[in-house]
Amino acid sequence: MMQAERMRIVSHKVLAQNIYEMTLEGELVQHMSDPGQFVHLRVDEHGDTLLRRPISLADYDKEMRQCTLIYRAEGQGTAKLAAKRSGEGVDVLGPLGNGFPIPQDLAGEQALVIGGGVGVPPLYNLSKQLQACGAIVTHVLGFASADVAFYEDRFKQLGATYVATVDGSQGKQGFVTDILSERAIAADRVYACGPLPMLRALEERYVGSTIPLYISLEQRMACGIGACMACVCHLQEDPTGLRYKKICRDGPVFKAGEVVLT
Amino acid sequence: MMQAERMRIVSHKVLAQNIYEMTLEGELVQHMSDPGQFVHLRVDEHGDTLLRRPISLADYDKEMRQCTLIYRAEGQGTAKLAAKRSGEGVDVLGPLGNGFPIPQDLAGEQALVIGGGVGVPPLYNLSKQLQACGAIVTHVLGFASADVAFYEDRFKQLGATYVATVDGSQGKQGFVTDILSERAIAADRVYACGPLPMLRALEERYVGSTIPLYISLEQRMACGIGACMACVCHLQEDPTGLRYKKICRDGPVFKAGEVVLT
Amino acid sequence: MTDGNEAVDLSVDLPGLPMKNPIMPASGCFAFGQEFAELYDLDVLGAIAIKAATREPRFGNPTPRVAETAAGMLNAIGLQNPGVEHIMKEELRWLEHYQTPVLANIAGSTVDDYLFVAEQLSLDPRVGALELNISCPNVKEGGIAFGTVPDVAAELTGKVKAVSHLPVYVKLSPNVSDIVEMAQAVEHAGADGLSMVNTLLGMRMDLKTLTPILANKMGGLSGAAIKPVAIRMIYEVSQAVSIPIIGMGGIQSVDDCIEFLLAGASAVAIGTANFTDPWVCPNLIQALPQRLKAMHVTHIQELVGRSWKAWVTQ
Amino acid sequence: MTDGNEAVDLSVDLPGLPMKNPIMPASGCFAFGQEFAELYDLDVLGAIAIKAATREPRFGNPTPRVAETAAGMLNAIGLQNPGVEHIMKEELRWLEHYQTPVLANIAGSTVDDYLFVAEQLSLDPRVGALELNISCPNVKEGGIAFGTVPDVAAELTGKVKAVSHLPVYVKLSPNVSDIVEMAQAVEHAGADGLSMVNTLLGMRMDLKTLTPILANKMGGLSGAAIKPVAIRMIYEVSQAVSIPIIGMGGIQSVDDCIEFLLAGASAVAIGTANFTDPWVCPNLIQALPQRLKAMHVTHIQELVGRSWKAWVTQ
Ligand SMILES: Cc1cc2nc3c(=O)[nH]c(=O)nc-3n(C[C@H](O)[C@H](O)[C@H](O)COP(=O)(O)OP(=O)(O)OC[C@H]3O[C@@H](n4cnc5c(N)ncnc54)[C@H](O)[C@@H]3O)c2cc1C
Ligand SMILES: Cc1cc2nc3c(=O)[nH]c(=O)nc-3n(C[C@H](O)[C@H](O)[C@H](O)COP(=O)(O)OP(=O)(O)OC[C@H]3O[C@@H](n4cnc5c(N)ncnc54)[C@H](O)[C@@H]3O)c2cc1C
Ligand SMILES: Cc1cc2nc3c(=O)[nH]c(=O)nc-3n(C[C@H](O)[C@H](O)[C@H](O)COP(=O)(O)O)c2cc1C
Ligand SMILES: Cc1cc2nc3c(=O)[nH]c(=O)nc-3n(C[C@H](O)[C@H](O)[C@H](O)COP(=O)(O)O)c2cc1C
Ligand code: FES
Ligand code: FES
Repeated sequence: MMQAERMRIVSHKVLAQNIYEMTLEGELVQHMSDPGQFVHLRVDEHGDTLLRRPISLADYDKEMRQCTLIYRAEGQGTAKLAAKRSGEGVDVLGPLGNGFPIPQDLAGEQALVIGGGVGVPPLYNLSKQLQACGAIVTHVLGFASADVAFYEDRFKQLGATYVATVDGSQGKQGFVTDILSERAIAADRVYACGPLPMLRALEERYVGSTIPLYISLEQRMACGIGACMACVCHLQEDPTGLRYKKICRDGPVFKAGEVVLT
Repeated sequence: MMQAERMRIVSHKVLAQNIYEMTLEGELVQHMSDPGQFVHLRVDEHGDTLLRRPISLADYDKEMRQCTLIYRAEGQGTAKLAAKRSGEGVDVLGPLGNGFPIPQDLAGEQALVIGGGVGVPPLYNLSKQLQACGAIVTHVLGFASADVAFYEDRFKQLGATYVATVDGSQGKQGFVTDILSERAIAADRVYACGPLPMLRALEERYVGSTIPLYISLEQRMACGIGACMACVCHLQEDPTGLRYKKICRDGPVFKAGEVVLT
Repeated sequence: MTDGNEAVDLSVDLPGLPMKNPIMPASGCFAFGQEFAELYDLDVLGAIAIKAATREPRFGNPTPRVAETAAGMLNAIGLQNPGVEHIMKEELRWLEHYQTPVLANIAGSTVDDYLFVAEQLSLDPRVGALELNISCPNVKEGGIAFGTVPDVAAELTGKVKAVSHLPVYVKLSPNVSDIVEMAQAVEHAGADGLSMVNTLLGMRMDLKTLTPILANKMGGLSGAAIKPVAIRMIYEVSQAVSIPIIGMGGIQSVDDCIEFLLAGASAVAIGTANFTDPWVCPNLIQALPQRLKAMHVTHIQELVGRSWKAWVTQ
Repeated sequence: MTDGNEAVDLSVDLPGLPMKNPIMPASGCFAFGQEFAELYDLDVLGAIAIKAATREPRFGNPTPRVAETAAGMLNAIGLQNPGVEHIMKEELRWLEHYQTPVLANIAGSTVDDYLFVAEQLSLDPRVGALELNISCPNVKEGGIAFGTVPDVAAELTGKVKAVSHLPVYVKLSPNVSDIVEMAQAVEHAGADGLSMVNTLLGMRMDLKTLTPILANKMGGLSGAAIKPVAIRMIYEVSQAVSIPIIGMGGIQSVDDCIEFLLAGASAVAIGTANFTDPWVCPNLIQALPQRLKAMHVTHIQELVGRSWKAWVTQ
């Protein structure tokens, strides 16, 4: 059940260049059910930023009543978010959307988790949960450069972790797909979040295979709750072109092949 | 010389209901020359409040590089100002305008200082300077009620001080003009700041007499520096109706009788 | 006006819409209510304006469909909706759980489209009144003349009146040189009320791609940014017509509602603010009586057009 | 476009206004420059648009003349100015201390008024071009048709062209149904350039007095709130005319300037932002080269209309 709450910032720090990690505390955490869900943040209570900002749950802990967000301060709204300090409150709407599906028992199964840039955050709690369900998790993470890379160590604690950077400043030089092409990483299921070209390349690789691929999508949103129709996408199998899914409510996680990537 | 500076809030406290006292520190204080001048505050650096807010100097101290403002948090802009904490910076433009004229030597002269509501603040430093120049200062201050009254004690330290409140909860019940009518307060010069009806009543009383009256005016402003023509007022002696003064630049203090009160 | 001890009467009786308070969500910003029904009881609302219905289902425009602007947003949804048939079978059936009157918004690219949808919706007992959206800036084919040429708007209004027994509100576009002329034309053609305003046509550029942010290039500007334009138009029109106005455009607070009433609106609709705060409508409805009491107002209707009704007794 | 090592060329050669950079203050937001000359050297500016001149001196509207709105402001100054004679004798004389080209804004209520002022100002060597303000929303007598009826605007433009050897920019009102029609009409009548946009007509209510905040009731809305409307209009018009556009409406930042250029403006003017930050013009001029370098732009003119010029080589 979604709700709105003034959550308290319990920690807020810089992880990498323009990348922030914010931990929030509040009741809302009790309603979180899956990694891949997101919260919708009001960055500005009396200002000129009317729209909320969608940010994925990077992690959450119901006992501590805390959740962690990792975001890139890029535009006006996230810059305002970055200016907030520990102790302040933030107006949070959530949890929203449907996250990554995790079967109860994954004992001995190989899960491959692939992320790019600020698509990496939701994969952290996902990987934790996959591991808790018994899966052997391998991570392939891509960043632009070492300056903006984060959480490699954390992921390493959960399973084998390969990093690619576009400029070669950390891990392998290239894209996550280069790592996949180079190494035959065994996978019974694949989870991914990142830029569209990456998701398209993964669709090509896995859709039609026996390995299920789940992807998390982004779109510019207004309401975040399914009322405004800002965030729709077409269905792949739809000759009429009229059927659609709302990324905010039906997603943001979809089984690859279900919706058209735009 | 006016300048813009990010001044630091060294103290910020509640004086009375919705009345705040803010002390700012910075170089800008060196340029302050007269009580009655004002500063133009940007309350919101990345928000939807585009216009600055004009607030009078209640006091300033060049040695300490500090100035004090007293303001009522009423609308959106002053509410944002009230939310700022000690240690934060505020974007200040100033000092602006021309203040109250104070002759060098006032030894033995009687100065009468009359204020209403948030018109009282600029009179505090005025009274200090009058006293420093040797004048015997009497204050007549009006407030809506005891809840919103402030600085009576401070004024008492500078001279005799009479307070009126509309509801009678502090001092005499009534208006400042009731005090003036009741007591024959000797005055060689009169200074006033407050609501229009008060200023009009004082004009009636003193204009045409031998006692000079100086009044400080308010008007909705945009630029504060004389460029936008928002704050003009007509001249009293002007058959053409075309001549004007800009309150921000030519005022806010005028000799009573010079401009038309609107 | 009063001392503030009696209860405040918030009710507004508009043609087809007996409202217990003057606040409704604006069309397109509330879908058909389901998402908000999970958050609060829709029966607290004065009325509900549902999303535009068209003859055929529409997917709408490609994404991105929204962009942010200073104190506002642009949208180019493009009237996505499941078509009038589905709306009647599903959405309006579901709305039978609630008593709140429904204002059904209609869009189209031809007169026939409008008439078809109006006829259909008029058969539905759940619909209290029709709202002709002659002003949607986000649809390419035809359409624009309905919102900007008085004769065209008047003709459409007259024809819809002829096929429907329901009161008809015409939703005016602010993108015109003379809003009074538009309003008078549709009043003359039989409109029972006006909704004002729809969005201002606007645009933003993406500095990375060097092209417009919206896939549709242009979109409708809504939110606080347009409030002064809406208030001005309502002020002008309310003095020139004798049908009631539902006011909208950037309303976020109780004081905003009151500004619209003072300008001449009889009721108000809340659009974009639902996206910032999904509970905004019930919150405003709850806060309104206290604010009115502080202003010594007992019947909210005392405020309607107050800014220009110099003759109102105080 | 380039690797970013060369210097960036900011110059723009507009009719009558050889600008070393694309930034000027907007008319009415800079008076005649004196106040700002105390703060910085006016010669850093690309040009200066001075406050509207009328035939006779004008006091303008009663106060309050400004009100604040979300991300914007309303003004109803009412063209206060000392009259063209005084402006030439005093203000333009004083501006001889500077080299920056001057764009002289002209307002009036009759064609004769405009012609008189245009003729006078054309005699002044300090004036580089004329800007016809056919769109001031704050003046009651006549005037409004100049800004909303294409034929009327075109006739005025043609007549001014006939009495002046100077390039003429027409400043368009955004309060119209069809901005392209207006732009084409004045282009056809001989306009050398366009200034877009003037303010949107708006209004605010005072909840204490229950009446409009502005003494003039309505005023012109400016500031960030109107930026998307201005960009949209410039985008439409720049594709439909072949004369250059000076873009304005809510510009506050370097990125805002670039959005206007992408939409199709050749230069930009800064209005309301001067009130928030009196140094905004020199600050933007200083910050522009670095931002352009980061975008790999060497000549600022590469950006003009880039959002619709699909054919531009990258
Ligand atoms: C479901 C979901 C989960 C996300 N999770 C994360 C995350 O965990 N970490 C992270 O760094 N980013 C995440 N994003 C992207 C993040 O929402 C945008 O980067 C952010 O909204 C940009 O806001 P801004 O103020 O920086 O930019 P501005 O340019 O000021 O934003 C203007 C408008 O555009 C929208 N917008 C701009 N870029 C994007 C984008 N890439 N995706 C969606 N909307 C955008 C904003 O929401 C806002 O409405 C997520 C997006 C979605 C849809
Ligand atoms: C020269 C001068 C000196 C002043 N000194 C003081 C002072 O020392 N202490 C104090 O409490 N107040 C003072 N004021 C009044 C103060 O500027 C306003 O109360 C304040 O601007 C209101 O802002 P707001 O955000 O509360 O209201 P809002 O309603 O949000 O303001 C909206 C707009 O209206 C303007 N405005 C609203 N009320 C007034 C007003 N009474 N006068 C001028 N502009 C107004 C604001 O500046 C702003 O542009 C002074 C005004 C002037 C002109
Ligand atoms: C996302 C969105 C969708 C809209 N869809 C419709 C619609 O279908 N029909 C209609 O008449 N108006 C539509 N509007 C306009 C609103 O009903 C309203 O007139 C406008 O947004 C101004 O109000 P606001 O500023 O409170 O949003 C839409 C507005 C938005 C923001
Ligand atoms: C206080 C004020 C006075 C103005 N006076 C004039 C004027 O005299 N002539 C004119 O053509 N435009 C005038 N304008 C309009 C501006 O030049 C500009 O077109 C408009 O404000 C939009 O730009 P902005 O949002 O950057 O302010 C005035 C605007 C303001 C705010
Ligand atoms: S963001 Fe509104 S429907 Fe998805
Ligand atoms: S406030 Fe601009 S001239 Fe006084």
